[in-house]
Amino acid sequence: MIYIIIAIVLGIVMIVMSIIAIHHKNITLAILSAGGVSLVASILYLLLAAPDVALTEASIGSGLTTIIFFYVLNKIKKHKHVEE
Amino acid sequence: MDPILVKILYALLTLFIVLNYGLLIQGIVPKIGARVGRRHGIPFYQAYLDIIKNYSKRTRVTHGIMFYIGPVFRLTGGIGLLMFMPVIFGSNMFQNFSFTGDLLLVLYFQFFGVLGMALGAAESGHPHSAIGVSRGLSQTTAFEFPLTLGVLSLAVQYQTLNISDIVAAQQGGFMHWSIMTNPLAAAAMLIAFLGAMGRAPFDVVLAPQEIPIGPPTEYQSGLLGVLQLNRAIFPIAKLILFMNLLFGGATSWPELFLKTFLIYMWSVFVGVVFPRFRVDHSVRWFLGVPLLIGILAIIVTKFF
Amino acid sequence: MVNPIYIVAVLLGVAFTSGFFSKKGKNIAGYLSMLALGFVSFVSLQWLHGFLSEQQAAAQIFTTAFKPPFSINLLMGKEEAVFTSLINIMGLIGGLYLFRKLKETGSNAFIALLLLIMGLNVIVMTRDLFNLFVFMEISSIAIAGLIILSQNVKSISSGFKYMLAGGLISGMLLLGTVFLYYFTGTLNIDGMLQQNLNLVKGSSVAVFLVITAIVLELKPFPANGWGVDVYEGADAGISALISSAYATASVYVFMKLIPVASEQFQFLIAAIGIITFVASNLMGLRQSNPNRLLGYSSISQIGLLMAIIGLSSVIGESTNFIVISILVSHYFAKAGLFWISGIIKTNSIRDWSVLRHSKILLVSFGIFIFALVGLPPFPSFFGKWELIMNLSGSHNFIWVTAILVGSFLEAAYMFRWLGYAIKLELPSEIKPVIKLNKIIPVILFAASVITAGYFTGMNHEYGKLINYIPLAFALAFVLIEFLPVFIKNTLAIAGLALYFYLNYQSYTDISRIFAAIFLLGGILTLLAGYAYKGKRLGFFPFALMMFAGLIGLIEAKSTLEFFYAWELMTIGSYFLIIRGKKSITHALSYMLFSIGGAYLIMAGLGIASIGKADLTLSILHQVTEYAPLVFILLAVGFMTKTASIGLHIWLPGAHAEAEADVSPMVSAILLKAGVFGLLILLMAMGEQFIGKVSIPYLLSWVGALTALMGNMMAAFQEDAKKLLAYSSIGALGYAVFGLSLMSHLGWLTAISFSITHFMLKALLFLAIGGVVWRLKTKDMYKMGGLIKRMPFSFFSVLIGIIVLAGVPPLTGFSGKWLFYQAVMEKQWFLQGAVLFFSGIIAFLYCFRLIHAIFLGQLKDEHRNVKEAPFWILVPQYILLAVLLGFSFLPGSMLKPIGNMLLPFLPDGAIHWNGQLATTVYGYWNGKTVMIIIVGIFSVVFGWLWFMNRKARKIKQFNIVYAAERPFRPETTHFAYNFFAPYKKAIGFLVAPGITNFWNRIDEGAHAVSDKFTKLYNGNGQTYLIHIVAFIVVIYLISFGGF
Amino acid sequence: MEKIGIEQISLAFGFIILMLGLWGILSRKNIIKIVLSFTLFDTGLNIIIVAIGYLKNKTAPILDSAELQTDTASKIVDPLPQALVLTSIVIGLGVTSLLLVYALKLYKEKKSLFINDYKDLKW
Repeated sequence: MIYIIIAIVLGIVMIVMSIIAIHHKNITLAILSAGGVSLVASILYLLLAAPDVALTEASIGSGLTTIIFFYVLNKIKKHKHVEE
Repeated sequence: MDPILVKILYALLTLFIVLNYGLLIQGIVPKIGARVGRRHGIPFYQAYLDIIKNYSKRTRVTHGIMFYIGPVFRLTGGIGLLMFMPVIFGSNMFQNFSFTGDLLLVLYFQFFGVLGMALGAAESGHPHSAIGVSRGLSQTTAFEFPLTLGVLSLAVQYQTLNISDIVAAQQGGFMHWSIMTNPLAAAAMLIAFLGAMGRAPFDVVLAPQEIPIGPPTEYQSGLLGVLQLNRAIFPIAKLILFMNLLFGGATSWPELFLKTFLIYMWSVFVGVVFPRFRVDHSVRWFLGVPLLIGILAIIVTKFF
Repeated sequence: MVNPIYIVAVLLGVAFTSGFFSKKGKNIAGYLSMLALGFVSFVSLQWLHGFLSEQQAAAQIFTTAFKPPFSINLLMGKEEAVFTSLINIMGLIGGLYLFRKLKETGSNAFIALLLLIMGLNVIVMTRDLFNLFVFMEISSIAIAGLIILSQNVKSISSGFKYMLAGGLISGMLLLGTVFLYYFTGTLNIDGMLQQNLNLVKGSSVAVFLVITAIVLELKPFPANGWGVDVYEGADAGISALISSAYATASVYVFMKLIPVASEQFQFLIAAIGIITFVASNLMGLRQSNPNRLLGYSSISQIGLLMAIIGLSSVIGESTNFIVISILVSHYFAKAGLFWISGIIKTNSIRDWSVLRHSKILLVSFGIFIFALVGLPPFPSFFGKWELIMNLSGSHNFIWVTAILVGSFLEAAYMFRWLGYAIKLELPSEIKPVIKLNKIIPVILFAASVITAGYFTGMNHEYGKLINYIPLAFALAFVLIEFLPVFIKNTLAIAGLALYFYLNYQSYTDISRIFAAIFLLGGILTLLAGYAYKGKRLGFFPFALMMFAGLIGLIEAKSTLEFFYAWELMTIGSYFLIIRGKKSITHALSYMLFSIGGAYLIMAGLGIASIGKADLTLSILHQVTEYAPLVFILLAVGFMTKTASIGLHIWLPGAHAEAEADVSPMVSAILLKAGVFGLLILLMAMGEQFIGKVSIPYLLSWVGALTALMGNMMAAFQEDAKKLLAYSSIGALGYAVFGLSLMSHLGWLTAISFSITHFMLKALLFLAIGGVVWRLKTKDMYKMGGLIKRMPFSFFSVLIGIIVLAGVPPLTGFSGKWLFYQAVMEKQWFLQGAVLFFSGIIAFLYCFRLIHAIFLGQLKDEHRNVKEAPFWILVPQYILLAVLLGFSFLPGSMLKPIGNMLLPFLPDGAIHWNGQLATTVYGYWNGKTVMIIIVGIFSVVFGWLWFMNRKARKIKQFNIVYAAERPFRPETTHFAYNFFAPYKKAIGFLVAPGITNFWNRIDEGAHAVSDKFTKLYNGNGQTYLIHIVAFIVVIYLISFGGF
Repeated sequence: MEKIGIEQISLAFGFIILMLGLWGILSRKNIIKIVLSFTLFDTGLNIIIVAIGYLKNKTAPILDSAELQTDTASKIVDPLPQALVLTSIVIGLGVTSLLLVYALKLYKEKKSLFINDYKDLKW
């Protein structure tokens, strides 16, 4: 039963973060929230008896993807800077 | 004597009679018209004078080979038309060469002379000749349509395209004539006949009253003489055709003269009464009521 | 056999190795990649060869020791061998084409290419659903990687749209895959097929997701904007890869997975496919960008394949043949076209005339277009034929209609494009740079598609019966194009003569008449070709192709042979027609009417084949179902060639613009093919009825009105050749009417009329062609008085028009006379009267023709014009001699024809006694009439000549001209608008109503096309919405009970 | 009605995330946001897959303890979906990064991340 409650809580957190990721104007925050969704999802995977998936999701889905996003964002900003 | 030779001789005799009859009619009809109008008019032998005059002219010019051949075509067309028709019903002598072709040959052979003449006239290079041809051809196509419908209606009625057979079927009193048995076809054909005779109101082709506009504009001397000969023969040939188809043919020469003269007068009367059509008008006119009559004639004979 | 796993291994290995090469080593990476692609091509071809020679059984390859479902397995069967071969060859040749471009980018580009090909190979071979998903992802990433090579905003934005759509679709596929796994417990496709999925509860949603995802990969309308954009935006070489390799693989995936779906769902998808096919082709109509146009065409072709595969339960066992033949054509043609587009680099198809800088590219371009449209001898011809036969044979008329409409639209824009390339002015500023590595692939594929066509034909039950020798003879002239006209012409004439000599005895009676018209007529018109100097590039192959088609019509035993010949003739004549100076639009409309007609014929033959085991032409004798429909379809099809009223608008321009000796070919000879077709049809099917109305009766009115309209139009033309062209329309109206009479006399009229018309129209077109040759103008009012300069041509025309007008005593009258006997017999007087009227109108244009050109005033600039070239006069005088001979002895021609007709219409209502013909109604003796007329004529002429022998020849302007003397021939020559009063009186009858009708249809199609394309607003997000909406709609239709 | 377990809840949330991602993809105009929504879409998808593979009261498919060595199939959760998800995550990364590369290139071309600006190809 406790798992179910945890799962529900995790789910709600994910939904909230997703909405932030989609709707928030600050793009940095959005990227971070999206990474957060992945991170929370990996906890959910643990509950679903998929530890290896959890591990991968945390490292790749959450970590690496966020890093790439920021990398590209930086490049774009730099570009904008140069132009100005 | 060789039967073919006899036939040729009789054909020449027919030709001779018809030619003289045609020439006389050419003189007599204007004479009558003049007398009705209380004028003195031309002598009835005027056509003979014209021919003699034309042949005795010393200045003779030509525009080229087609110009030269055109009148030949024309006269061949006129004589040929006569030759392919039985002239006197029941007479072996005056059947001419009608055994070689039927009504269709006669209908189509009319164009032989027309086309040749048009070609000859065109070579003269005179624009008025060409205008005349244009008018003539336009008008011809128009009146041929009701004419054909009428002829087809007769062909349906008699189930044959043989002129002799059609004449034969009309024997035995005027109530057997096509004009009585098939009045619609006769009406269509007689209206078309007005166009075919080229008299008023359909005489703008030759426009005889104005300075000459029409195919023969450039012709003179002997060449014009040939055309005049044809002008004597060709209408009579046509009259004989209509007589054969609609009025029971003729069993003797006097009957022929009488019937053809009366048919001829039909076009003369109409010409006197009505003013002249322009070509576009006449085309429309022929393709109007006469055409409808023709179609009706076909339908009536086919279904009733 | 090399284990197919090596395909994957080698490609992957080389791809990894290439990764190690730095920028300096990119050459090595390139060559290595090519080598690898060559190797994998070899492997798959080796398998293909094994399967084709039937020494090889399908092989399962397992990646681990386990059997499925625990392991991934690949299958190498016959289909897989075909598809991997196609993909790998495309990889190799496409790689060659892209070589320089890839090298510029570095080894990464080669890696992307290798990964793409590897991915596609696995997609084809794998039997595991998840494996499929993975490799589809790999392939699409590889493609996205390749697209981004072109550093311009169009390319990048299209790639981005592609990625977005791909992401959505693959998500859906993955979801579906997992659900399927959940319900079936396996990922193996064979495993799924073993369980009857219809019975597995809940699986239908899973199947829906998977199949819809695959369908979306195939770019169904309207969820395909991203696809079109990619085709346009990507580099042409990459678009070629997508269109030929990627789409090929996707089609196979679809084929593989479709059995999973329920039959109903399959039909739904087939419907989507056909809608895609029609809609994309419709939208293709308004495209001017070559790549985008090709994109629409690609999508439409894949849509067609989708439909075919969806209908496989209806089509049955020939599905594979159809799919592969159509796919192969599309594969070669689309790759080739994209490549050519990449070489030319223009943004508008109007600039494609630059292709003329390179003959070989132009030829390849033509080949690809023909292959795509499905004309013989290319594979899709057989595929489409089989498809239509199957569908109409099983009563699926709606599908047939849709397929034919779509194909027609495709033909419309493809041939417009071809016309632009062949005829439009060369833009001076563009000259394509042609690199060897780019042109070789094009040539290779062009050659391959022909070869593929041959093999497809050989693999078809009836295709192998086709006599390819005439076609081969025609194509052989391509190889000797460098020789001068004189030699080629002699060879061509010798070939035709030899063929006729060898075969004429094997033809049956009526066929022999037409064989004579086609072949002897061909020889005659070719004689005029000696007048040409130089090489006359592109004339002989197509002229002979037309004759090959005409011969084929006569020799055809099966329906396929007949249709093949019909299409061949169309192709040949199309190229003959387009040779004319301003014939670009006319050639197009000719082609479109021909193709439309051909499709009707195909549909008709298909419906006729219902319930028939073997498809010989004799099936027309025993049509049991829908006989009136079959009759109408075929009749209308044939009447596109006879240019009957309503279907005639292509003819005047096409015949008028053609060259001096081509006009007689297409007018005097080609049109008779339609007559021949109608004759065959009537012989086989007899009289058919719609309700109580007899179809031949309707046909008789069509014939009569055609004659009236054609002749009337002819009377109002200023252009001499157009006049003759309209006159041909009118004349063919007579022929159609004669055939429609369905009586001995009627057919005798029609056939003898066809022969006469062939001779006189050849005569007239040659004569006028000779005049136009010298004067360089076709406008009659600019001519005049030429009798002085060209007496021989004049004489030809004179006799020609007398025959045409049907004035006795020449042979034209025999046609008229017979015609009336037939009308009397049949009692169709009203039509008869209309025809008579049109016959009289023929006088108008006959006179006009000869007057305006040869009589009247000679123009100053023509005072030194020479007589027409000798070789153009030669055939004229041969024809003249024959015509005069027939005029003298009409019975000699008519009697044998009448005897030939006896087996079909035994009532020989006409009796011959020497030259005297008698029927119930009348009689006619051609010989005597001739003698009498000649006799009178000579007497009158002799007399006149005697009287006027001293007549003086006077100068041109010496005429009675109201005391004036005209000096300018232009103002004195009355020729322009010659029948003005006539036009004023009844000109309204020939107002261009029919042309306007077709124009309006054309405009309408373009307007609809315009509306449709507005869907594709260029926004990637909109495209995604389309995709989602598409999914929802399909879901609602399949589950919501719509 | 069956008792609701964690897998049903996860499934439901997975769908919600998936739909939110889809919503983002279809409604956002900023290209980066669209790509971001794609990652959400993927995450939702992955959750669904794992939830489907989950069977109650089973442990992870890692055969480390001795008791799991016998009668394995009935004790562990289905390993296949998990393997699929692993692959899917990696592919997702690939796709995302490629999308970002595209975004960057697009930005370089037009100095804009507004998707409506990239309508060069249409009709």
